[in-house]
Amino acid sequence: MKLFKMRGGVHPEARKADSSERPIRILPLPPLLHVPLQQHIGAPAKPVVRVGDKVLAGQLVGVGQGHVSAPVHAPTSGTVVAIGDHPAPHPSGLSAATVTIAPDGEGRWFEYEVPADPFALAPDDIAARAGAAGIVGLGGAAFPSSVKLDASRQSGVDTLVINGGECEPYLTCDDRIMRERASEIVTGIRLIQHAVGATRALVGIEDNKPEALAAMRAAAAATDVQIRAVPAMYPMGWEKQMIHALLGREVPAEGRSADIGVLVHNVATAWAVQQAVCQGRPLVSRIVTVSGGAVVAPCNLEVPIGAPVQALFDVCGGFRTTPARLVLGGPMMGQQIARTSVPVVKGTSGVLALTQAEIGLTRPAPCIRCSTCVRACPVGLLPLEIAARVRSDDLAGAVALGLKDCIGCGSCSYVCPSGIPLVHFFNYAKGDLAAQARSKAKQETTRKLAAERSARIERIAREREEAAAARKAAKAAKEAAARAAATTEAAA
Amino acid sequence: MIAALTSLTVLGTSLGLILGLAARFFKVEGNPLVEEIEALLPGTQCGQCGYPGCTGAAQALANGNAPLTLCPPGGRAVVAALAARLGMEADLSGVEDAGPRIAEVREELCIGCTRCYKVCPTDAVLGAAKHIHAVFSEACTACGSCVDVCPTEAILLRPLAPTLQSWGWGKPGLQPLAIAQGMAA
Amino acid sequence: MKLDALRARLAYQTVLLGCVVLLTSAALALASRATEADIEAAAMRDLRQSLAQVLPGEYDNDLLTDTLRLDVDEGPTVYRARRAGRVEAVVFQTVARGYAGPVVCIMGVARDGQLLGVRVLSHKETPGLGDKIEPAKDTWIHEFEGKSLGSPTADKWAVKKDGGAFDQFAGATITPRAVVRAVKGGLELFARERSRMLGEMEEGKT
Amino acid sequence: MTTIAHSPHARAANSVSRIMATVMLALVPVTLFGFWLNGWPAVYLWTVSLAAALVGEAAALKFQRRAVKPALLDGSGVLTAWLLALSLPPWAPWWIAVVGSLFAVVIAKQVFGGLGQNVFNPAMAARVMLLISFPLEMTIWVPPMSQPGLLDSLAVTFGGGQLDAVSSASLLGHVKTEFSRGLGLEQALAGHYAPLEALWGRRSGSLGETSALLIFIGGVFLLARRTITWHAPVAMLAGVALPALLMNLVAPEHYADPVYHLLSGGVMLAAFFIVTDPVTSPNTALGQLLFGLGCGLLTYVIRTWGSYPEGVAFAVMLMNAATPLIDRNIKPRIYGRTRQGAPLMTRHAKKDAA
Amino acid sequence: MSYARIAKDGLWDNNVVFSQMLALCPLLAVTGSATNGLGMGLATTAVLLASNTLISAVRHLVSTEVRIPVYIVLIATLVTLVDMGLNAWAHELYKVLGLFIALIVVNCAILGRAESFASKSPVLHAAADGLMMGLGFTFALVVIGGVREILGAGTLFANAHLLLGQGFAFLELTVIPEYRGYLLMILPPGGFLAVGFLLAGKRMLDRRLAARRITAALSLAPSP
Amino acid sequence: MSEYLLMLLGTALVNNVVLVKFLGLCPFMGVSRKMGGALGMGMATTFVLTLATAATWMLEHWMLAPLGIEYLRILAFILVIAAVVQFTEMAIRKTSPALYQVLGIYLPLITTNCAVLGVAILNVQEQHAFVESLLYGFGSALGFTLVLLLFTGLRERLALAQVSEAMAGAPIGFVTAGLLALAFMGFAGLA
Ligand SMILES: Cc1cc2nc3c(=O)[nH]c(=O)nc-3n(C[C@H](O)[C@H](O)[C@H](O)COP(=O)(O)O)c2cc1C
Ligand SMILES: Cc1cc2nc3c(=O)[nH]c(=O)nc-3n(C[C@H](O)[C@H](O)[C@H](O)COP(=O)(O)O)c2cc1C
Ligand SMILES: Cc1cc2nc3c(=O)[nH]c(=O)nc-3n(C[C@H](O)[C@H](O)[C@H](O)COP(=O)(O)O)c2cc1C
Ligand SMILES: Cc1cc2nc3c(=O)[nH]c(=O)nc-3n(C[C@H](O)[C@H](O)[C@H](O)CO)c2cc1C
Ligand code: SF4
Ligand code: SF4
Ligand code: SF4
Ligand code: SF4
Ligand code: FES
Repeated sequence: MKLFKMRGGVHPEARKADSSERPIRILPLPPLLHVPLQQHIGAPAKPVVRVGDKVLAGQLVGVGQGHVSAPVHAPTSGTVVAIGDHPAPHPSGLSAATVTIAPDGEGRWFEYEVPADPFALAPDDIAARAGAAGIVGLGGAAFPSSVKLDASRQSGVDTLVINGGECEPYLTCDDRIMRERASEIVTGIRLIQHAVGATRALVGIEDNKPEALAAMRAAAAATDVQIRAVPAMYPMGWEKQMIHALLGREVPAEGRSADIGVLVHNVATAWAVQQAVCQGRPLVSRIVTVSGGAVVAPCNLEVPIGAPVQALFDVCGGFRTTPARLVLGGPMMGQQIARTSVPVVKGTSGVLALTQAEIGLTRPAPCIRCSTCVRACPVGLLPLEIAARVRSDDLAGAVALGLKDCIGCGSCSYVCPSGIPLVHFFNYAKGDLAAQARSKAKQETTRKLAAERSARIERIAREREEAAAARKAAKAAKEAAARAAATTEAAA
Repeated sequence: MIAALTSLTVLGTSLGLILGLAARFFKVEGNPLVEEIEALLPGTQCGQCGYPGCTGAAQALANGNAPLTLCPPGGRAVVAALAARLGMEADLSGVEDAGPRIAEVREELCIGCTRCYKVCPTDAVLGAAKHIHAVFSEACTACGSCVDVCPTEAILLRPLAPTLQSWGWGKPGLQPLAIAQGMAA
Repeated sequence: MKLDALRARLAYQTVLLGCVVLLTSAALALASRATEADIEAAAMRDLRQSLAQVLPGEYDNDLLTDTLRLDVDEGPTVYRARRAGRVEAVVFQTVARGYAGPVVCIMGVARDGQLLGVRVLSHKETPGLGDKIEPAKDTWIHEFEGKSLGSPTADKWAVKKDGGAFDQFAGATITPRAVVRAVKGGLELFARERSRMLGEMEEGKT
Repeated sequence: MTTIAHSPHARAANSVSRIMATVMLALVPVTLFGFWLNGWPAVYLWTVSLAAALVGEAAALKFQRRAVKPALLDGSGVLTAWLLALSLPPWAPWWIAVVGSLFAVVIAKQVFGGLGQNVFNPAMAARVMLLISFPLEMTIWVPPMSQPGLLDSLAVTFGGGQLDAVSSASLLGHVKTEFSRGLGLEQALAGHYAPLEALWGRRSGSLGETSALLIFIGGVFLLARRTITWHAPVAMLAGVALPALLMNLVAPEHYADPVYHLLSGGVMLAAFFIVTDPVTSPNTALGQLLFGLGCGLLTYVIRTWGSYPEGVAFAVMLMNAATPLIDRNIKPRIYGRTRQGAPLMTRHAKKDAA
Repeated sequence: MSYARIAKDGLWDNNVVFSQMLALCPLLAVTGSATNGLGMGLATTAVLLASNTLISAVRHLVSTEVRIPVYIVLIATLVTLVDMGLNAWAHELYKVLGLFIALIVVNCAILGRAESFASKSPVLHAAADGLMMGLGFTFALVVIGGVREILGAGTLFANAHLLLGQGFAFLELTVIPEYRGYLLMILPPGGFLAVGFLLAGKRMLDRRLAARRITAALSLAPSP
Repeated sequence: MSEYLLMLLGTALVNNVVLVKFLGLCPFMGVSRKMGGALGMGMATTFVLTLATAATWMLEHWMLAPLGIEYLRILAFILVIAAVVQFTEMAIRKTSPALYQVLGIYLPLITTNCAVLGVAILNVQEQHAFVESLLYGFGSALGFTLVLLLFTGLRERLALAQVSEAMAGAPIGFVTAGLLALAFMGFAGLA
């Protein structure tokens, strides 16, 4: 079996053993669940329940609006106690529209129709069911899966790649789900393959997860789903890296994997598709890794969406020491949060409580142009040059060097001996560019409005003038007529 | 002496002739730059720059008589675009980017005089005579014209609060990022 | 304004530039007339001064007009100094290959083959190292005065490092070595062409 | 208010000072060997260089109102002075070291904004400056193992004086002198050069040009620690050796063989410690190859046809000047793009085009 | 524009070298010593004064198409006149300043002043501007020459008598006795370094002066 | 042939117009902030300098020398150079707006680039034949372009560096030029 050589990448300390050896536990229901209406890329969902409504587990509480969006469901049965702003799991600390549910503890499920033979369903029906179940990519980007499935089917993909890379340190949720729920995942994979009409399905798993590899191989033995080991390195889980490692194909810049006939989904997404199609269960919970040096007993939990992060730490025995940093996701790309009251959402793969020793050096020194970052970048960028331009506000220069191709993987910052927050520079610049684009779009609108207004004012003025002229003419005509009448009269 | 004078004079005369002819022959009309620059300006003709609308501003810029930072509604984006087009280095430090703002009508003060409705260059003020006016946020450029004409000071320019969509990371090393105020749990 | 209309005319450019050039070149021509003689005199003075440095003593002819060009290859121009019609000394140029390029020297040789003086006209040696050949920086160049081919003997016409009689500079042997060799070459040239340089053939004829 | 840090929330265990310390460690063997070979004056000179660099750097930082301590502690100034000291004639007077170190850390480095901001290699800039300003002091060498006592050594370094008595020439200087006397290569080298001796280092020269072997060992250590990559060193050695081989084949009586060129002068030190300076060299592998090659070629050209006996420092500075141009034009290919930066053709686009 | 303003511009605020960054070639080439700088400066001042006056006088006659040739021909004539005069009557100085007399023609500053000031100003203003710009340039040359000479050779105004006559021999100073010389400063690189550091020095001085002016203004303002 | 090559190298590197001869410094300092501009200036100078050396050579040998009016040399040379420059500018502006964008604004600056006149005069002084003159002019222009490009690269990098306020911009530019001149001294003795 051929694997293709990759460039760039780093080898951070994995720290996975802390949590990978404990089976997945179910998180006890917390007193309140805060379910944000936007947990995905795209437009937020619109609430369809009111305060005081009783809801069942899996019942729709928000419908997606527009093309790229996803619905939101109640994680358990209970009462809607509030619809309003609640702190979002986001580094800004800002709030977002959230439906708060008080569980009744009964866990009664809303009944969805379950097909007898899921593989008999039409491909677009599978995508529709995944969409109705609110499934978004669980690999991190949280992109609505039905959109991806539909688009892939229409553009025609030949290969389905299932991403079991899980290259982020600490995180083991994909590892555990592959060990414990391999057959469901394989079914999910086959469903997705069926939904997009792919001729083959490959699962790429990093070779540092032998148990997961074994479990998946066993589950896939009777099917034509192929399980492949890929070398462990960060960011092997980046879909383009995974595609390159498995297939040797390169996705064009500014394009998507579908452009080269590949669809990529995460293993947990495949499991969620199986749940939705075969069990009629919408996406209302996910596996979350709780880990970090400050946590007493790291482990993986199955968590209802909306559970506050604090509840997860509590189940894991609380903190050993005061954590220096709380992080949602992995240490390489995850986001720091300031409070433990924020909820777990569909895209939350892990919650980490890190100590200062784990975070490492923070005080930045000047760049010594050692080009370690250049060697680490999997995209082939020059992080030091881009950052220098961003620092001196030369955004155009940064873009010319490929700022927009940066995937924000953090490899460069990780290896930089000077501790320069390179990715921070890039994301600051990307935010600034986005703001500029927004204001430009707005400028276009205003320009149009201003033009319309001046046209209108001109028209009104013209009409007024014309009216005046007409009046004058009429008056003149009348007078003339009057005069004529007078003369005729006089003549008469 | 004679040779010197004649030869140099002939040289000078012929070069003068050539240059004169060349100037005539190679004459270039108009300045396409002005139009290009005008396309970069917001086009609201609000006059805050001190020129009679964006065309005047564009002309001044093309002649190099105006700073890149002349247009307040354009903010940093316009400065950057102008700098790129004119190949100049923009000094962004002087540009006050108060962040996105929007006009807001305080209903308790509005008397429905329609003056703001008449001046708004983008038709962002809605309402009719004797009725309370409101601002259509998508169209408001925060130019402030309405603020100036309102007889009861009912219109204010209010900063737009950041949302999850508009929020962005601050520049590292300059402003250590802080949690939005009033949210500390 | 009338001038404006005029300025736009094609002929105007032509006439303007022509006039300006005419006037300016006339001015220069006049100035050149006025200064010509002085400039020439100044140039003569320059040359005479440098010749005088290697020709101590009084001579009664004008060296600048009493020259001879040897027809040996690349032969230098020889300036002759006479007293009472007899050539008492000659001055000519010699070029050494120094550390960083040619070192151009002039040397004055008396009738009897004794060196009257050597001066460096131009060189590219390293300042602070090789430039001690300039009399302004060091007295080394005066070492040559009074020397001749016989004294010191031919094998001593070298720097001390090479077993000769002349000093070198600490850390810079190349420059003095080259100058010594060039001066020796000049003396040898004089010895070979002595009679022609001194104009003895002509004298003999008369 | 809690400040929120951007990802990543982990860092590799490395730092600037650790890198600098590694390089210094690699320099220890050759430095100690040089001390042994040249005696106490070399020790004094080395000490004065380092001290002057520290003082100069601190003063420059103070003057610019910048933080002094972190900049001094990163070790880059010390390393610069160390490399400069390795390139000086070991018995040079103390003020040579002072002027050189100050020029290196103040003018060639701090004036540009300090560590990482300079465009020319500070040690090499200082070495070139010293050579053209004080050619006398910079071209006087001593025979190996002429070791004065502790006190006499003080007189050598601090007293200023009677060096002529012991002066000798470095190999390259000697050969250049002999050439200018019109001697052939063979005569010039006779009794002055034996490859084996050049390799282990018992000969005249600066601390950093005597033992090619110990420098090589230090370089291999740095390679093993991944402090440097192989590209620039190998390219530099090739840049010297290839033209030397070619010219030696064409006219062996005039042009020395590659081994002579590799083992003499500053080539070894430069290849492993100087062209690898991260700050002033290109930041891609291909760029570093070009940079090293350029340094090697220029070194050979200046040595062979120029007026200076050794060209390493000039060559490094010239290539430093070309580094921004190299970096501008040689960039890694971005994933999903052609070398020119256009997106790769997709299946669909290809179909459309067809 | 007042004459005081013109003087201040020429000497400091808008100094040819320190602010406009023009006339750099003669600046670097002849500032190996203060004396050479002084000579070059004075020659340039003479040309600047004459050219500004002349060009201002004929400015109404000149049309845009041949503007630059006409100006530069006038300047060239003046320079040639100076060249001839020096060669004939001040030959020693002529030898020192050599090629650079000819290059006064293209000394960018002269055409620069012609274009930006003389061609738009009345004759007297233009003359004053020429004089002040010239003196400012001379000042810069002497300062840079002085710095390079002191650091490079330890002397100041060496050989001034060749330039100004024996009466000025008293200017010749040995600043650092027994100095062995710092060649760098006399060689080309030293010229660049000296100009760079002097520019930075002027900038710091200007900033300090501005700060002092502000504090002075504040202390004058009536306290609330 | 190799003689000509050596001459080209000699003028471009060893006796570099900017760093060794001190000619053309104003554009060297003024147009070295952005690579595009520097490239334009380099190309424009190369074009004009080569053309001007040819024109002035003819002027010298066919007019000034035969008539014995060498004292009008500066006048005649500068006149021709100015005319060449201005003509080139007008022609490019009309015929190729794109090229004008690149070169246009730099062309007038060349009239006052003393390298052009300086090289023309040096050519006369060194009594070069026609082809040598052309090579000398072209080599000098190459040398000018080379150091201008190197220097621009360095300055672009310095624009991103954290140079202290007092040194930023022109002062650090001069210091860099000084170190560059130091480096070029290494070419001494070649050719
Ligand atoms: C047709 C189609 C359109 C997509 N549009 C987007 C999009 O606009 N934004 C986005 O982030 N991902 C979009 N995706 C999903 C991406 O291809 C990718 O899976 C997702 O960005 C997450 O990838 P990553 O986490 O490796 O970056 C789309 C996928 C398909 C198939
Ligand atoms: C740097 C980086 C690392 C990633 N690592 C993983 C990973 O380890 N596992 C994973 O499933 N997705 C990972 N992703 C996301 C994938 O690129 C891709 O979005 C995902 O596999 C698509 O599947 P989904 O739509 O089911 O989430 C990573 C993305 C990036 C940019
Ligand atoms: C920068 C430099 C400049 C030099 N300049 C000269 C010079 O001008 N004249 C000279 O004879 N040697 C010069 N040399 C050559 C050396 O000093 C050479 O080693 C010396 O001439 C050999 O002489 P020695 O036998 O006295 O050591 C120079 C060497 C260097 C490195
Ligand atoms: C591998 C390596 C090589 C170095 N080489 C040099 C050098 O040649 N010269 C120098 O001044 N500093 C050198 N340094 C130190 C440091 O990069 C130098 O002080 C910076 O150039 C100052 O900004 C080196 C550092 C490393 C890690
Ligand atoms: S890793 Fe850090 S120090 Fe090294 S080049 Fe990149 S940004 Fe600079
Ligand atoms: S964060 Fe961006 S620049 Fe840094 S390594 Fe990842 S892709 Fe490259
Ligand atoms: S301020 Fe801006 S938007 Fe308003 S008129 Fe001037 S240029 Fe146009
Ligand atoms: S500020 Fe007022 S006038 Fe200006 S756009 Fe907004 S609403 Fe209209
Ligand atoms: S003085 Fe030479 S270019 Fe300005």
